[in-house]
Amino acid sequence: MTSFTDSLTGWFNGLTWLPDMSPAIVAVFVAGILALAVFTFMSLNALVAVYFERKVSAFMQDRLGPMEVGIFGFRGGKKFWGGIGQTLADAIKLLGKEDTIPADADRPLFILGPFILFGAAFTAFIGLPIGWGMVISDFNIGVFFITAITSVGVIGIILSGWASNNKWSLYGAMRSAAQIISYELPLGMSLLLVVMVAGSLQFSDIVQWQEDNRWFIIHSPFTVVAFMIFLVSGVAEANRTPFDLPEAESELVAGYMTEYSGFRWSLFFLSEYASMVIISLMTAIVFLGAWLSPVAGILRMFGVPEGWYYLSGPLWGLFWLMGKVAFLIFTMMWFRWTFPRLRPDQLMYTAWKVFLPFALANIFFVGLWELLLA
Amino acid sequence: MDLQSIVKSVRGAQPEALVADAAQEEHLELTPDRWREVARHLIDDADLQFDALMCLSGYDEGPEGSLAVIYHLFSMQHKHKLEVRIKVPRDGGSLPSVADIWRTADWHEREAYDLFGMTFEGHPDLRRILLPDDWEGHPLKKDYLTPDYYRGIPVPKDKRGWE
Amino acid sequence: MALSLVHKFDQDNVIVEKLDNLLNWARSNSPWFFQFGLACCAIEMMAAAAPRHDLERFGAMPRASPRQSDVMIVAGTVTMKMATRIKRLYEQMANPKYVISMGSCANSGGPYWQYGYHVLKGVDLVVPVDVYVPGCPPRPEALIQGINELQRQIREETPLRKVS
Amino acid sequence: MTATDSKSSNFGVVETEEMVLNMGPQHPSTHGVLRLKIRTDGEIVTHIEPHLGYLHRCFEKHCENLSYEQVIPFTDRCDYLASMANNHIYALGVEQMMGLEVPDRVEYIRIIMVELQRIASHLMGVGTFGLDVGGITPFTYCFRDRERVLDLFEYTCGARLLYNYIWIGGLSHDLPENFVQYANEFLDYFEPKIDEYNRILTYNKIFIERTGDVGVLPADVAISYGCTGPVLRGSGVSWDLRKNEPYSIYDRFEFDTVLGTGEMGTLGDCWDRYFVRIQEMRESIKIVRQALAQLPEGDVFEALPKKVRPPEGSIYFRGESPRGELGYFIVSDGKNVPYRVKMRSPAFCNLSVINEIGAGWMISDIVTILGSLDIVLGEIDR
Repeated sequence: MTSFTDSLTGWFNGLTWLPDMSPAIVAVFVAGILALAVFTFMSLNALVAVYFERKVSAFMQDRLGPMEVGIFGFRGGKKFWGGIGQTLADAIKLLGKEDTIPADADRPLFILGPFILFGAAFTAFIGLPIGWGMVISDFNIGVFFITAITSVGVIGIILSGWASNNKWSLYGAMRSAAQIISYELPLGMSLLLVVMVAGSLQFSDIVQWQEDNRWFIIHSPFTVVAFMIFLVSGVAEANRTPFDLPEAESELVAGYMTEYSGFRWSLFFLSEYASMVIISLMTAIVFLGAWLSPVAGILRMFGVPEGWYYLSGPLWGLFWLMGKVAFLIFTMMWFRWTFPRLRPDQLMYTAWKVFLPFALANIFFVGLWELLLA
Repeated sequence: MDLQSIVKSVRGAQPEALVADAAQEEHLELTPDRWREVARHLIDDADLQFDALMCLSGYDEGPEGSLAVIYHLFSMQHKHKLEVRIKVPRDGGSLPSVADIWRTADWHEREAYDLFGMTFEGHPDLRRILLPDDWEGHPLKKDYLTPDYYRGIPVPKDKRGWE
Repeated sequence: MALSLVHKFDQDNVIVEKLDNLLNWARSNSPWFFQFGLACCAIEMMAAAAPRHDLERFGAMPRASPRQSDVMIVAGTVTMKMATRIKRLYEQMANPKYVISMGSCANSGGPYWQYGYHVLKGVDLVVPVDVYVPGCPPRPEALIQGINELQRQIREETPLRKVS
Repeated sequence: MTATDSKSSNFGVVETEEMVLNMGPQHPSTHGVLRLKIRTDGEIVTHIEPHLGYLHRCFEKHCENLSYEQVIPFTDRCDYLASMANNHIYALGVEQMMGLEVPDRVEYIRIIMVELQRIASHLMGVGTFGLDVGGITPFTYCFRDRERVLDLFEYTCGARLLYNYIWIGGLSHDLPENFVQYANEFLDYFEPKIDEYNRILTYNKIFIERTGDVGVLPADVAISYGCTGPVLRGSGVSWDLRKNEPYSIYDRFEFDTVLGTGEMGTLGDCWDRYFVRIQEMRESIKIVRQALAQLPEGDVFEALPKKVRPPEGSIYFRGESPRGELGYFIVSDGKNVPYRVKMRSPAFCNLSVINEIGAGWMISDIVTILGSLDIVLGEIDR
C-alpha cells in the first residue's frame, strides 16, 4: 500500500525545477509537512469536538449550549450552529493566558509532562490509516505500534501529576497510572483476536481481510464481545467518564491538571480529544470495516454484482470512516453525560476480573471457531 | 413520664445533684459536679431512657449573672422530654462533658465553648468550632465587644480609616 | 518627516489595535468561572448555570481549579475565616483574572453588616472587584447581566499596549 | 522517603505513610465552604476531621439584637435551601409562646409552601448527589424542575430563594389568583418526572455500585449522634416529627413515613438515604394535593399581632425541616427582642457522624457519603 510519505517523497523528487537534494533533506521536508498536517488535524479536531461535545451535552441536559459567540459576525442563529465560534474564542483565550508554574513544582518535569502526553497522541497518528493509501506510514506492525505509543501518554500524566507538587494532582496521576496500564491488557487481548484471524499486524491487511470476508464485528459472536471490551477499555484509555478518575472533578478538583493553566493545559485538552479520535479510529478500522461502505457489505450479502456498488471509492471511503468515527465519538459523549463515575477499586475489578478473563476466553473460542468453521 | 416522677427518680439516684426542688418548674436544675452521674442515670434507667439529646445551648444571664448550659433531652422509646439546666460561674466556669454519653454533645459542647467560653472537662477535643482558633473573646456573652481588627482586616462597619 | 516604523508602534497602531480586538473578543467570550460558592448566592449561581438560564450560552463554563478559570464569582457571605482563603484563591488564578462580587453580602456585608462580628464587610477589602451584582440573592438574570457587563469591560481593555 | 530510611528499613518491605489531605474550603463537592481534614493511607481514608465555621454568619447574635419579626429573614438565610421550613418552625415557636391562634387558611397555605419547599430542597439534594458521584445530567434535570417550584414561590411572594413569607401570626401575602390551578399543574407535571430520575440515576448499575453498601449508618449510632430526617429514616428508624409529634395541622393529612429498606445493600447505606429523599417527594406531593383540595377561604392577615412580645419564659420548639429536626430554643424576657435564640440545626448533627461512617472508605466514597448527608453549610455554621 502506498502512503502519504511515499507520495510526497515522489512528488518532491519529481519537481524538476528544484536543485537535487539528498534523500535525507527530502525526508525532513516531508516529515515537516506531515507533522504540520497532523498538528492541524489535532487542533481542528479539538475545536470541532469540544464544540460538538458542548452542544451534545446541552442537548442531553435540556439546555442550549453556546449560543452567543460567532465567527465573522455569523452567530448561527437559534439552530444547532449557534455559538459556532465558542471553542475558537476559548483557544485564543487559553493561548493568551498566563502560564503559572507553582513555586514548589519540579520545573523541568512540570514543563515536560504535557508535551510527553501530547507527543504520544501526536505520534499515534503516524500509523493510523484513513483510507486506501491515506496513511503516513503503513507499518507492518501498525496495531502493535498504536497500542504501544498510546500508553506512553501515561508517563506524561504521571510526570505532570508528580511535578505539580499538589496532592490532588498526585492522586490523579497515581490513579491514571493504575488505570491505563490495567486497561491496556484487555484492549490488547481484544486486538489480538483480530490479529489472529487476519493473520497480520498491519492495518491495511486487516482491512483487506474485512473486505474479502466480512467486518470483524459480525465475524463471530466472540468478536462482538471483543468489540465491546475494546470500546469500553478504549473509553478508559482515553480517561473519559465513567472512567475519568484521573481528573474526577467532584473528587480530585481537576486531577493531574489541577496546577496547569493556559497553553500547557490546552495541550492536555488537545491530547484528550486526540486520544478519543485515536480510539474511535482504531475501533472503526479494526472492527467496523474501516472505510468499507456498509451499503456494499449488505449488497454483497445478497449477491449483487460489484458494478452496482456506487457508494464505494476513496472519497466515499473517507466519508464512511469519518462517519463511523463520529458515531463512536458521539457514543463516548453519550456515556459521559449519562453515567456516574466508577470508584478506583471497581475500575480495577472491571479490568482484571471481568474484561481480562473474557478477553482471554475470547481468544480461545475464536481460535476454535476458526478451526471448526473456516 | 411527667417531670415530677423524673425528678423523683433522679433524686433517688443522685440525691445531692438537684439544686432545688424543681417539681414546680418546667425544668430540672442540677449542679455541675454530679452531672455525669445524673446523665448516666437518665440514659440507663429503664423508665427514663433519654437516648436522644435534642439540643444543647449555652446561655448567658447577663453581665452580672452566671453562664448556663441547657440540655433538651428526649426519649425515643417513651416519648418524653426533659430540660436540664446547669449553671456555671461566669469566669472560668467548667462542667463535666457528656460527649461520650450522647455523641450529639460533642460538637454542641465545642460550640458552647466557642461562643460562651465555659469549658467542658473530659471533652476529647475541646477547640473552637465556628470561629478561627486565634479569635479573641466569646461573642455570645452579653458583655462581648466586637474587635476592631482581625488579622489586619477591619471588622465593624465603621468606614473611617478604610481608604 | 515620516515616522520610523519603530515609532509607529509607540502610537496607536492598526496592527496592535486589531490584535487587541482579537484578544478582547476571545477573552470576553470565554469567561470560565470558578466553581466556588459560599452561601445562598451560590445556589442562584448554580441556577444560572442550570437549564433555564444556562450561562454556557455566553461561553461561561464552570471550572473547579483556580488555575484554569478567568472569573471568580464571589457568591455569598465572606467571613473572616474565609477572607484569607479567598485572597489565596485569587492569587492562584492565572492572569488575566476578573472578580464578580455577587450579592449584597459580598458587596458590603449585606444583612450582616451591623451585628455580624465574623462577616467581612465587602469582599473588595481583600480582592479587587470588577463588577458588583446587587441583590440578596441576585436573580440568575442579574448574574447574567453582571457577566455581560464584565464582557463589556473586557472589550474596552488594551492588553497589548502600555498603560501610559 | 529520605536516604536514612533506606539504611534502616528492610528491603522488600514497602513503607507507607499516612498523608493529610485538605478537602476544602474550596472544593467542588463539599457543598459550600466545609473543610475536611482527611488522613489517608493511599486511597483509603483513615480519619476525617471536619473544620466548620467558614460561613459563620452570627445568626444567634443577630437574634439578640433584632425584634422577633426581624429575625425571620435571618432564619431564611440559615438553611437557604429550605427557607420556608425555617420560617415556619420559628413562627410556630413564637406563636406558641404568645398563645396565638392562626386562621385555618394560613395553616393550609403554610403547609403547601413548606411541602413544596421540601420538594425543591430534596431535588437539590438528589441533584447534587448525582453530581458528587459523577453524573452531571441528573443535576440539570433536577434544577430544571426545581425552577418550576421556584416559579410558584415567586408568583406567591416575589422571591425566588429567600422568601420571608411565613410571618408570626400569618403570612406576608395571601395566595395569588389561580395559584391552586398552577400548583396542581405543577404536581401533575412533576410526579412522572420522579420516574425519570429513577431511570437515569436511582437504578443505574454504576450508581448502585457506588452507593449501595457504602457508608452504612446503624440506627443506634444515628440516634446517639442526633441524626434526624432522611439520614435517620434511611437507617430504618421510623421517626418523622410530622407524624410522631404532629405540629401545625399535619395530623389532618394522609401520608406515609418513608424508611430505608436496604434494597440495594445494607440498611442505612448511601443509596437508602438517597432513596428516602426520592420517595419523600412523592409523599410531599400527596400532602400538597390534599391541602390544595381542602384549602378554606378566609382572611390571612386577621391574626397578625400588632406587637410581638411573648411573655417571659422559654420554649424549645422543633419541627421537621427537609434535612431533619429543626429546633429553636427561644428565651424571652418580655421585650420585643429575643433574649436568646439557639437554633438546633439538623445538618450540624448529621454532619458530625461523618467520621464514624466515612473512615475506612475511599476518597471517592467520602464525597458520596457527604453528598448523601445532604448538608447545607449556612445551617451548620449559622
